[in-house]
Amino acid sequence: MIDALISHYNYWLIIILMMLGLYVVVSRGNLVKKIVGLNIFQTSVFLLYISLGKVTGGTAPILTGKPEAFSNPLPHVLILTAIVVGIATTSLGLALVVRIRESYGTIEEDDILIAERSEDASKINGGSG
Amino acid sequence: MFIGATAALLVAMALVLYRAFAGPTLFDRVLSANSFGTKIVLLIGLLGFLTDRPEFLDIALLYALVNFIGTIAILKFFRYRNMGLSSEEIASREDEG
Amino acid sequence: MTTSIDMVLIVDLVLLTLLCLTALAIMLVRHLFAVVALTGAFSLLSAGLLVTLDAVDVAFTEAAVGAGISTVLMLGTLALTRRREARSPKLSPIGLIIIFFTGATLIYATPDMPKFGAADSPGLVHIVPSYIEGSENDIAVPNIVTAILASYRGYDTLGEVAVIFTAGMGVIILLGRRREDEYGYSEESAAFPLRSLASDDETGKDKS
Amino acid sequence: MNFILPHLPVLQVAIPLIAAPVCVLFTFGGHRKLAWLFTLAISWVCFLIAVALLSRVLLDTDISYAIGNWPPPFGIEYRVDPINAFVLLIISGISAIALPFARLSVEKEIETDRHILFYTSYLLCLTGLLGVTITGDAFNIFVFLEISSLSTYVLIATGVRQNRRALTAAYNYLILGTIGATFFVIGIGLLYMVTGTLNIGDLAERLQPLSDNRVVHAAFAFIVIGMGLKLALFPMHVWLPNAYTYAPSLVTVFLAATSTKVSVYVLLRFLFTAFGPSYDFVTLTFEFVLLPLAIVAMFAGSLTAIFQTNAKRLFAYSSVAQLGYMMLGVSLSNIPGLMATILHIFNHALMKGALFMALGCVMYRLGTVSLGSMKGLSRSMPWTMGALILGGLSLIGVPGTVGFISKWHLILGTLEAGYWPIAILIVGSSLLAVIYIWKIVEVAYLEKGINREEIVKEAPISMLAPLWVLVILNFYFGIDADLTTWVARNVAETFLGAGA
Amino acid sequence: MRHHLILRVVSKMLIPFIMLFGLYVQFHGDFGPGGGFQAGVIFAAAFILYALVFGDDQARKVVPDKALILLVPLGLLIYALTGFAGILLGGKFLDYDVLSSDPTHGQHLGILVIELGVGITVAAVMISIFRAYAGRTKAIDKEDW
Repeated sequence: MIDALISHYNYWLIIILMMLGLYVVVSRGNLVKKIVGLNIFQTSVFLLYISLGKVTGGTAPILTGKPEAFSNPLPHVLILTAIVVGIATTSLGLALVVRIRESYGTIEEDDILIAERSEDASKINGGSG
Repeated sequence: MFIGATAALLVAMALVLYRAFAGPTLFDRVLSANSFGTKIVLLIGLLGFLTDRPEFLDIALLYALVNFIGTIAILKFFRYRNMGLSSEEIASREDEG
Repeated sequence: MTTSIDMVLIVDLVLLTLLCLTALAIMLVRHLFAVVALTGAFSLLSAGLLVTLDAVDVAFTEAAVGAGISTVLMLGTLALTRRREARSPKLSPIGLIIIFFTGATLIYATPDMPKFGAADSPGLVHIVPSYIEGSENDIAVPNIVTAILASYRGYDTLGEVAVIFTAGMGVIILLGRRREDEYGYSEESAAFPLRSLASDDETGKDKS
Repeated sequence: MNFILPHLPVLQVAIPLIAAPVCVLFTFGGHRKLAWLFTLAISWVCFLIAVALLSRVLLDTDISYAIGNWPPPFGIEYRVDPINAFVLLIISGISAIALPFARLSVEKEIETDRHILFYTSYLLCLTGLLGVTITGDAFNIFVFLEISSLSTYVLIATGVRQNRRALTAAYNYLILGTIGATFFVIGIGLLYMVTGTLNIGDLAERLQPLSDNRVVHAAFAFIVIGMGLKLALFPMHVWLPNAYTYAPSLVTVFLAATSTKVSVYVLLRFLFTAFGPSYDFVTLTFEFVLLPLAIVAMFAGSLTAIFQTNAKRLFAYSSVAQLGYMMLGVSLSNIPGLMATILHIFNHALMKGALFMALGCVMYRLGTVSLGSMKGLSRSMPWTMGALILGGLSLIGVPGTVGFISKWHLILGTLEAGYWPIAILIVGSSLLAVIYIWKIVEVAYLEKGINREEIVKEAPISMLAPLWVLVILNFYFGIDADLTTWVARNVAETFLGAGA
Repeated sequence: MRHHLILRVVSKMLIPFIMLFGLYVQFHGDFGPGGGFQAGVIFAAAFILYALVFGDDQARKVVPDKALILLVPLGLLIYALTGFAGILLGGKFLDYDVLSSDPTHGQHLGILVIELGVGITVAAVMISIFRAYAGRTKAIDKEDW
């Protein structure tokens, strides 16, 4: 048990990080904070990938001419792509937040729901509108 | 020596991080974000020596750069609450302040 | 040499712990500016961690993107929105259930994961040796990551550029300046003259 | 021609991919009409390539294309077999039919100065969906999935001119879609951790001895949940109704007909090719997770649809129910069940394409698709409403329509699996569809609305023609289903043969 | 012009070096950490710094919107056309071996060209995104801090 704990400690901490990020996404009502949560969640996945490629005593996968043990470069490549995807998502999400703020005057999920409900209500009461 | 320096850096990072969390004023946070960046730059430099890979200094260079631009962006933003000012607007607002 | 390697692992552990604490702080803090500052710190920390894990290229990117571009974008958003979360954070039962299951699934899996730092994990044995050999002989590029990124999996990178392109187009569509004068921006009422006849209309047009 | 032929798999994706940046160049001078024509031409080229690919894999063998000339487990492989050739045909076919319809609809619904970039995003969405379908590499699926998802968020948000809720719909889809995609990536990472490969064919081989490995189980769970979010499997469908309702008409047509189907395909690919029903945990998931969720989706979707007052939202909920049928077919994991799923991927694309296109025509004339505004509309727009009702009949599953074919095979599948009560439930949920289609008939044909014959005219011919092409296909493949069932049987046998 | 003198002078001195660093990262990616994406971001950072310090209108004079909308697709086109060049020269899509008579040299050439494409698109997109945010009029003026 202790052995398992020590040999996987990186994974345990990354799992905690992942849970924190996911919790911020699903529980917070602020639209900006949700995006931040998404970033944390994605970063934890990046770390998961990179951790699985780490070799103890290994070094960065750049050939130096000396025979050396390299860490696995493939996860690095995958995560480079994933980081780009992450920043693309963030920028689009934030652009949507800006537009929502301009339209609704708020970036709180609850306030948006209230605004939409009152819209629906006025539609029903107002008859043809 | 490297080990001692690394340990000191890690402690300093934790302290600075606490300041970013606790605030209380905006300037505390700006300052802590900035000095946190500096510490990461130092840490990466140290790690380069620890692992015999001096090309890590490239990364440290980029971090220092990003840190500089980030801090300017934050301060600009705090001063004008906008990042798309034209040159005249910048000049006129300076006169106000 | 052994002491220095141990040191790297200790740095790794400390940085990860700090990373978790920063995430916790981001969760608790209500001041959105503090969230941005902490997110910048979070990115730098994770980038430092990536260096200790030998992923120098990734660390390079994470610093440029996470600490640089993301911070500027978030500030830009804050300039256009509000600076403080309106409601104090409350416990969300659904969120707790979701993260409980996610975490439980991963923790269930950890015993069968290859040990952290193991040199004989399947990833290192199966395909990667040919990559290392290939980037030395066929491609003759010292940085193996570049060799894989640009050649072996160059198509993924083409997709990555397309993703960035998509995001750029998207942001321009959403936030780009309107050029009413050039095309004669037609008002919504002009586009749908019959909408007023509709008896049960949906309200709530875009007011921007 | 012989020179191009071996490169068809990569051209299928590379042509729309290179078309997207070319399309941006039309902004110089603002050639909106040219941008549309260009997109239309590219769609048809894609469609022709898809036809060529499908005929080749059906008559000949599977095609493998090594991009960059690196042999498969090392480089990225494009692998075409009957099932993904079939899905490629659906995507590009719907796009080719929907684009003639698009011009007038887009003119009206989207801000004028955004048209060219709108078509660019549309091309990127097409690229992404085609790329996800054709690739044989697990991580490449994620990259192209994100191209299609990001462009979809943008496309949905362009509906803001009708209703600002398009923005919140796009935002919610962005959050949930990203969570789904990230879960998928976690799954891929876990699989890589224990197998060391990303190529799906190689993965399937190397997973054989690992059926007891906990990491594989966790990876399986993450992939199923991630794709479940993307395909709007109940209860992860919360993003779908708003996204479909507030998106512009063209986007709704295209998404409803293709996007969720692609996610269903990816799930099928992992369930049957990478893992295979020989694993205990896969069959257990079929029986205790997918089957109950599918049945709940069938009823919850249809029941919610009945109470909707907006026609687009009504059909969006009906899509949730229809996805339930597809997942039911998957969970049976026998030949007729899987055939039903594959047939329904095709048939549902035809009927939802027709239905949302008809609503697009209504939107074009009225500016709204709420049921209240459609009172007595059959008199002023007889062709549009006729198409809507015929599409509705297909949705219910009346004999002679495509809807009947897929439901028939689904019932056969349940009977073969020995679940006869479920067969009754399928009929029951079809009756619910009768109710919501009847609501539309009632409003459009029986109620007397404002007399609008003078003002509201029938939709223009360029919108009606593609609509009726889809309606006719609904009946053509409903009466003469030999071709589709042959393909579906072929596909189902490939899957179950490969898995067993 | 009286205030921020130090910032202006320092930025003016620094920006050429940032760009030089960008070029180094762009073309040194084969040997050390870096590549087109990182270089693109660094280039964009130089422009963002310029816009922050000297004003948005000045930055628009340096890189006009029209040039940006040309550069964004250009990088992706370069990349994709390299892929098609592989087909035309008798190889597969994105096959660099056929780009030159010597496969290794072809690989080098291919990697160089596509990294350039990546760099161009990334830099142009990042500047466009920044500009889209910055060009938006401010919605609110005073609020709680």
